[in-house]
Order: sequence, then structure tokens, then C-alpha cells
Amino acid sequence: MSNLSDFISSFEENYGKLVESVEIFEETRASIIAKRGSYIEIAEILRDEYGFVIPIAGGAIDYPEENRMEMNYYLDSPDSDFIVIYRVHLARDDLVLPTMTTVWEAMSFHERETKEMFGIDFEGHENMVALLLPPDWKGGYPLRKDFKGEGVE
Amino acid sequence: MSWIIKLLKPIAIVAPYVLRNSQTVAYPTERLIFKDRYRGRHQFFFERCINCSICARVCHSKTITMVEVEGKEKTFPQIDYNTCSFCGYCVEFCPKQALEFTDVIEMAVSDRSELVYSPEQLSIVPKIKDLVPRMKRRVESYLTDKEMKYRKVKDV
Amino acid sequence: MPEPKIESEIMRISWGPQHPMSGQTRILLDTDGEKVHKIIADIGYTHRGIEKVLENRTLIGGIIPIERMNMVDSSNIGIGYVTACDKTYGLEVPERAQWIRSLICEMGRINSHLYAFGLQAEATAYFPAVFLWTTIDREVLLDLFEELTGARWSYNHFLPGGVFKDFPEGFEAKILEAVQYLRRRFKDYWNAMIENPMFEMRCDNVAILEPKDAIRLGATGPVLRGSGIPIDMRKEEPYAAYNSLDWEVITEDACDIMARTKVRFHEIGQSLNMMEQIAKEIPEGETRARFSPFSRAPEGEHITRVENSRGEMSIHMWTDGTTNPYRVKIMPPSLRNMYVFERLAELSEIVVADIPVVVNSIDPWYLDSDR
Amino acid sequence: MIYTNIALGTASRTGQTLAGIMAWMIEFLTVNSKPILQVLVLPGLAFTLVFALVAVWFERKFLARAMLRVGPYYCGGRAGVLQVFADFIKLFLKEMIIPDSVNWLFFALMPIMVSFVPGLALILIPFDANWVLWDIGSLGLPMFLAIMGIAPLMPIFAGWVSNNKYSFIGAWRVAYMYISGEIPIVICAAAVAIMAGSFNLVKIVEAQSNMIFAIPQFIGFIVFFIGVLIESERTPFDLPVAETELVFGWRTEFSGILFGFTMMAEYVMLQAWSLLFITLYLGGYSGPIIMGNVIGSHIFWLLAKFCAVVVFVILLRCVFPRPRMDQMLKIGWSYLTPLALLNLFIVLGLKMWGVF
Repeated sequence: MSNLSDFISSFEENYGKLVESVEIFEETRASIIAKRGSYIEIAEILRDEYGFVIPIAGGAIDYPEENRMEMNYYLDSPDSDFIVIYRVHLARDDLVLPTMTTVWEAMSFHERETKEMFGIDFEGHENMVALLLPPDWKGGYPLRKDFKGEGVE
Repeated sequence: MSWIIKLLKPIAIVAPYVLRNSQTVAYPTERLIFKDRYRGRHQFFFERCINCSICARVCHSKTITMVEVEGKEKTFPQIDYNTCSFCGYCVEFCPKQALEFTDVIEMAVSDRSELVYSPEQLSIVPKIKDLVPRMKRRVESYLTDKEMKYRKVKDV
Repeated sequence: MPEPKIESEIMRISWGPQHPMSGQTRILLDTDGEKVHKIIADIGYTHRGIEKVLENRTLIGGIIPIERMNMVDSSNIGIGYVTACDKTYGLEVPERAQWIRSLICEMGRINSHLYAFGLQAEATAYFPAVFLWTTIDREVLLDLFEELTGARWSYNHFLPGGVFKDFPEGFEAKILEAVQYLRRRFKDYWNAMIENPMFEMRCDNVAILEPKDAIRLGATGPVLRGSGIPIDMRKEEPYAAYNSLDWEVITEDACDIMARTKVRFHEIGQSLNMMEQIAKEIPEGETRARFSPFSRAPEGEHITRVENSRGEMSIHMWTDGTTNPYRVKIMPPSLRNMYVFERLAELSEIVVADIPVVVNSIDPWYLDSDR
Repeated sequence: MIYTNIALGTASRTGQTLAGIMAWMIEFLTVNSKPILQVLVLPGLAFTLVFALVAVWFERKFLARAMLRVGPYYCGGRAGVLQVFADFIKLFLKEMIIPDSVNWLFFALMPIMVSFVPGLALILIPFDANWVLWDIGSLGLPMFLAIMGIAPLMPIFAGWVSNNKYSFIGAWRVAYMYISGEIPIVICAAAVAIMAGSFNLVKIVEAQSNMIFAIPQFIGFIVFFIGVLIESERTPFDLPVAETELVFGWRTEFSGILFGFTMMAEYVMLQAWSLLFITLYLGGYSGPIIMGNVIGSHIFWLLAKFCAVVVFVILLRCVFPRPRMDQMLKIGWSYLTPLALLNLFIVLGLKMWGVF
């Protein structure tokens, strides 16, 4: 599916209902906001049907005043000239997500880093160990907006 | 036979390297001449400064602070070389070019507090000769067909 | 008669940060003396929290910390961040500035690949002759950088809207002279190192990464192109002046260490051709669009994807109207290659003595992956 | 004739005043006494030590140039001549750390034995027609190979005695390597002995008067040279000391002068093997051969050839990377040994058809 517009149109009418919104963002990126329920199935559809097999990265962003967090995965496919940003919104109090390593294996590093930086824990991740921070890090989650440097004596 | 040639070819290539002279600069006796855009230690000009403190605001690691100077009522920039990253923003965005780069890099000190240069200290740039007493000549590099050599530019 | 199961007790060797050939990271190897069964990469020793640092700096001030993420190849990171700033501010970069940006990126790429060669030679215990050759050849490029930008490695010559300064006069002649010199030097590298039978013995079909595995594990850069997949961000999403320069993506399909080394080698050739084109056909014009360092960044969200010497580096920048970015998500290439290195033990036969060569063929930059 | 009887202990020339070993010892010293100069200086102690010092200095300066840098610079004028003495004195004054979980006697003895045993083999090399320190006639070559057969055991014991995991692995690598390097060398030496018709090193040199053995036995020449590299642990075969994988092989635990001895051992081994290589293949002390006759056999030619071989071996250090252990053994077993046998058959063929 090398062309962006017909990817959007075909994805829209096939799985438009299962997904909160699909739009073109910055004329060469497709931004898909998924629902918590059908989160993994849509990922598998993206990978098998539309050929997005290259996992670029995964990261989160924190909106404290709207009391929500957003986890997005960046996906690419060898024969398309656009990338897909697969997002999901999380309420700030229950930060639980099914792990994406079953779909894209290489996301395990990025999920470990998001866990220690934002506090989103991914069930089903096989070795959820701190990636960048020291294992005995007692402080809060550094990349959150309300992180004031606790845990650093 | 071909693999014997393959074995001998690297030897034939590396052997002449031994005859070349070394491409190193013997630092205390020879010192490189840096290019004129080189970002070494700052030089500050009192008369050009209009105390607008743009340099203090544009500095990304907040190493420039405006300090009082006795004898003058305005405040002038003081640079703390512990955290300066020589990025050149202060020099670039200063409207009156009051701060400029020199090619002095011999700034080793025995105490951190000495690295905080007051405006007067910034305006006086010591000569390279008395910073590097054992220096005999200044050299610069040039390319020949096979190697990079260093030639003497001037005696000091 | 069932094949006798060799009871080999596995011991875990820690290839620590203090090991002579390990770099700033720790690798745990499950091995029975010779064969490596499992690799666990324990990275994070040089984590400086650059994403947090960027949040309390102005957009323009963020260029300096982000260029220190990978000192050898700092220009190819700075270009990503600066392009993101251009999109945020909506600045129109003049044509000449784009060409100067491409020149600095390509010189940074040669610089970084040369450094990778040196480490590769030292990993096969080539008695670091080639490492010092590359150091001295990089001297030629560092002199060019010093003349153009004023600094030898962290140049931060880029500004949102263009570059700091134009070429000093007579700079094009110096570029051409350096390009001729480096081309002559690379004949020596090809004959003394890549055609070296002992080097081939150490590198041929070792640590093979199949194309489909490379894609599945998210390999990028010379590691991906060494397995025959022509993905290069300069072609996928042309930035700076890459669509007006003619060059082609290099791929090798031998999928082993020698292929990755050859990809880096031919990429240097391509970069030298680009440098030559830039020196000859750079258009005239001023080099900086009107921009004040204290202007507020308009609200927005932009992604830029840039080809670092080690792979695809993407930056996702959210801005919320203040002078500082709201959040900058950096996707370094070395993190993706480190995961490939972790899975390599299961994909192909690796011996303990091969670990330094394999690590250097993947050439991760640990400061890059730790951010 | 006399010496073989004495060696076999059957006949006795003088009256048996003192019995047993003492008699043989005095007998041996009186008959075999050489001028002190020969014992102490040339083929003996001083030559080994001076060569070790000069080789260390030369290697650092020579390889520095290959790496486009200067090498030792400040000690003793710009040539860095005193650098080696500075290193030696530093090692001498450094503290010898002996780990407590180690049998200290063996721990201190092993580095000395490592550099002493190869030195023993030096006294068999003919430096000139009658300039052989231990002239045991036709037992020359086998005795040399016997001593050099014991020499690899010393690094193995050294690695074993230092009771450290890395040096243990390094010690066993030494064992693998030497076995795979020793057998081709012995076969090639046998081929040379067959062609020269005798085991006496002096006769081997004289047999090369009309043509040095390197030309008819070119394959043996190459195999023997690679064997010399393997035996003296020179790059590209310095696996036991492979710092990239094992920290420093069997030398990790030694410090101070013990470490100095292990470094010297590398050069003494190289010296012994390259001197044998020159006597067997490059015509030992005989001068250049022009129109079929030797210009003049003098010790100068032996030292000149020795310097040429050592310079080439040191140059190889910055040309070739180091193979892996299994590739190293593959070279030793599946390339060198068959080539050595092939060379043996060629020599037998030449001998049978009377070409030589």
C-alpha cells in the first residue's frame, strides 16, 4: 500500500469503526488513534494486511492538565513512503496496556524505557527490567511533567 | 598462486608506511595555528558593550551572568568556563560584537573557581608565548599526494 | 541412536564497561567457553536524560545538548532537530543554506564511518595501525570543519532557518583537494584491510542477519543495507539538499560482517562524490532566513526522519506556544541496532572471540542509544 | 666419535677418580671448554639480553612509524633509546604481587623458566664453523627440537599456576597452538636433514654451499616460517595473549619483574626459532653465493640475515589481523601439516634421483 491516500480510504471503510480516528498528519504521516478494546487486533491487521512490519520506536507523552497520557508507536513498511503513528490514550490513573512485543518483537526495549520513564506498565512483557535508569532507582518517573527530581538524594 | 599474491599485497601496502615521517605535532615545542573562526576563549571589549544582556539570555546553559564592575555603574558579562560549551551563540547574537573568540585554549587551572572569568579578565588575552613557555615554532598542516605533513609557519 | 546431548554447563561472562573492547556498555554473554548462546545488552551507563534537558531549553538552545548525543556524527543529529525546528517555525530555508547543511552532514558521515573502520580494525586485533590511519585521515576533515564552523566535532553550525556562516573564501578549492586526497587514501584501506585474506577469514559469513530478520527486528542503517534492503532516509524523505544531488543507496546482499563493512566503505565513496558536487555546483544566495532566538514556537507537532551514519534517526517534537518544546521524543538508530545485536546470538553462530568484531560491525554508539 | 660415547656413558677417557655425574661433568667441561668470550658474550648470555632490549625498542619505534606516529620520544634524546631501560627499571622496582591462593615457589619460578628454556636452545646454533657453544656434532638438530619441544610447557604451567580463569583458558590455548605449530616444523626440519645428509647443523650449513635450501624446498621454507610465527606467539598468531577476548592470556597474574621475564620470553623464543630458520634454510653463517661458490662465511652474514628476518616478522605485526582459535587450528592442521609432508616427499624424490 504505497500511496497514503488510498491506505487511509481503505483503512477507513474497513476498520473505521474499531478505531477512534484516522487522519493524515503532516501530509506524509498517517495518525491512527486506537481504542483500548481492539488495540492488539488493529496492530496485527496493520502488520499483516497493510505490511507495516518495521518497528521504528515507541514512546509516551504526558498531559497532566488533561489528566491523560498518550502512548504512540511509530511503524514503517519497506515499500511505503509514509509512516503510521499508532496512538492510544490512557487515563493518568490506570496506566495499564497490553504489551506490543507479541506483534512487533523489537518494541520490547521501547516499552521497558516507557515503563521506567512514565510508569505505564505493559502486561505480558517477558523481561520488564529497567533499560536506562539504574536498577536501584528509587525516584519517581523522570519524564513526567510533574517530576521534580525525587529519588535523587 | 592467487592467494599467495593476496597474502603479499597487504605487506606491500603497509611496508612503505614505515618510511613516512610521523604526522604528529610535538605540542609543547610546536603549536598548531588554528583557523580564524576557531572557537577558543572569549575576548570581551568594554567599549563596545551596551549592557543589553542578550548574551546572558541566549546562552543555553546559563554560564554568562551580568556582574557589577567597580568603576562602572553598568553590569557586564562574566563567563563561567566550567559549564561553557563554546557554542558561539553569545558571539553570534551580540548586536555590537562585544564578545569575540580567540584561539587560546590553554585554560587549565588548579581550582574550579579560577575558571570563572570576570569581565576584566575576559578583556585581557594573554599571548600564546607566555602561556606555552617551551613553544619554539607555530606549524600548520598541508596535504601532499600521499600524506598530511606539517610545515613551520613562523618561529616564536 | 539418539544424538548424545552434550551437557555443557553455561557460564555467564560479563563483558563489562571496563573490558578493553567493550565501550561504555555491559554485555552479558551466556556461553560454554566458546559458543555464545545468549546475549543480554545492559545499556544505560551513559544516560544523561537529554529528552528532559531539551524540555527546559529554548528551541534553539536544544541544538547543543542534542548534538552531544553522538559526538562523532553530531551533524547528522543536529540536522534532524533543526529541520524539526524549521517545520515548527514554518521557516523557508534558502537554497544555499540547504547545500551547506548537506555538505556538513556528508562530512560528518565520512568522519563517523572512518571511526567505525578504526574500531573494526582494532576489534580484529589489527594492531591499531588502521585505527591510527583513520584518526589521521579524520584530521583532514576536522580541519575543514574547523575552517567552516570553528569547532572540530560538536559544530552546531545549524540554526533554524539556515546555517551560521557562509563558506570562507577559497573553501571550495580546499574541499576538492581534501576529496582527492581521501580518494587516494581509500585505495590503501581497500587493499590493506578489506582485501586482506586474514580479515576476510575473520569477517566472511560470520553473524549473518537474514533480510526478513533484519526487517522484523527493526535493524537500520548499514546493518539493514548490509542485508540487501535499500532503505535510506535521504531517499525516502529528502531533507537538506539531497534531492538535488545525484547519488544512490548502497546495499550488499551477503548479510554478514564483511557486507556491512563494505556498505560503509562504499557509502564513504558516495559521500565524497556528493562533497565534490556541492563544492562545484553550490548556488549563490544568503545563508540564513530572518529568525530571532527568543521567538515563541507556534503550537504544533512535527516528525522529522533523518539518515544518521548509524541508521534512521527520527525526532517527534511537540510544541505548545512557549519558547521551550513541550516534549521531544528522540528515536536513536543505535537503540534499534542494539536489539538486533541482542537477538543475533539466536540467529547465527557466534563465538566468544567474535564478539568484538560483531559488536563493531553493528557499530552501536552507546551514548546515542542511552540518550 | 668421542662425544657420542661420552653421551652414551660407555667409555671413559681419564681414570674414574670421581664416580658418576661429577666425573661426567668435569669431563664435559674440560673437553668442551670454550673461550669465556663465546660463553658470555656472543652466542651466549649477552647476545640474548641485548637482542631482547634492542628488539623491544626497535619494535616500538618501527611499528610507531607504520602507525604514522613517533614512538618513544622523550627518554634519551629524540630516539627514545633509554625508554627500554626505563621500562626495565620500572618493572624491576615494581612490587611483585603474588596471589595468596598460589604456590608461590612455582609462581616465581615459572616466568624465569619461560624465558630460560628457549635460551638453552641458542647454544646449539653454529655462529661460525667452529663457533658452536655446545658442539655435540650430529645430535645438533634433534637436541634443538627436543629443547624447543619442552619450551611450550612453561607457558602452560605458568597459566596453570596463576590460578585465574582467564589465564587458564590462555594456557590451554597455548597448548593447542604449539601442538598444531610443532609438527609441521619437525617434518620440515627432517626434510632439511635428509637433503643435507646429516643432523649436524654445521654440516647442514656446509651442504647449502652451492644452493641455499630455501630454493629447492620453497614449500618447506614457507611452512617453517609460519611455524616460527606460531611458536614464538607473534601476531598474527598471538592468540594466547589475545587482549581483546582474554584479558592478557597466561600473563595476567604476573607483575613486576616476573612480567618483565614473560615479555623477554617472547623475544628469546623468536630469537631461537629465527636463528634455526636461518641455519636450516638461508645458509646460516655462509655468505652470499655467486656463481656457485660462497664468498666468505663469517658471523656477520648470520647476524645480517637474522636482522632481516626479525624486521620482517615485526612488520607482519601491523599487516595481518589475528585469526580465531578454530581457524588457527585449521591452518595448523589442514594446511601446514599436509604441505610439510608434500615438501618431505619432494625432498625424498630429489634425493632419490640424485639431484642433490
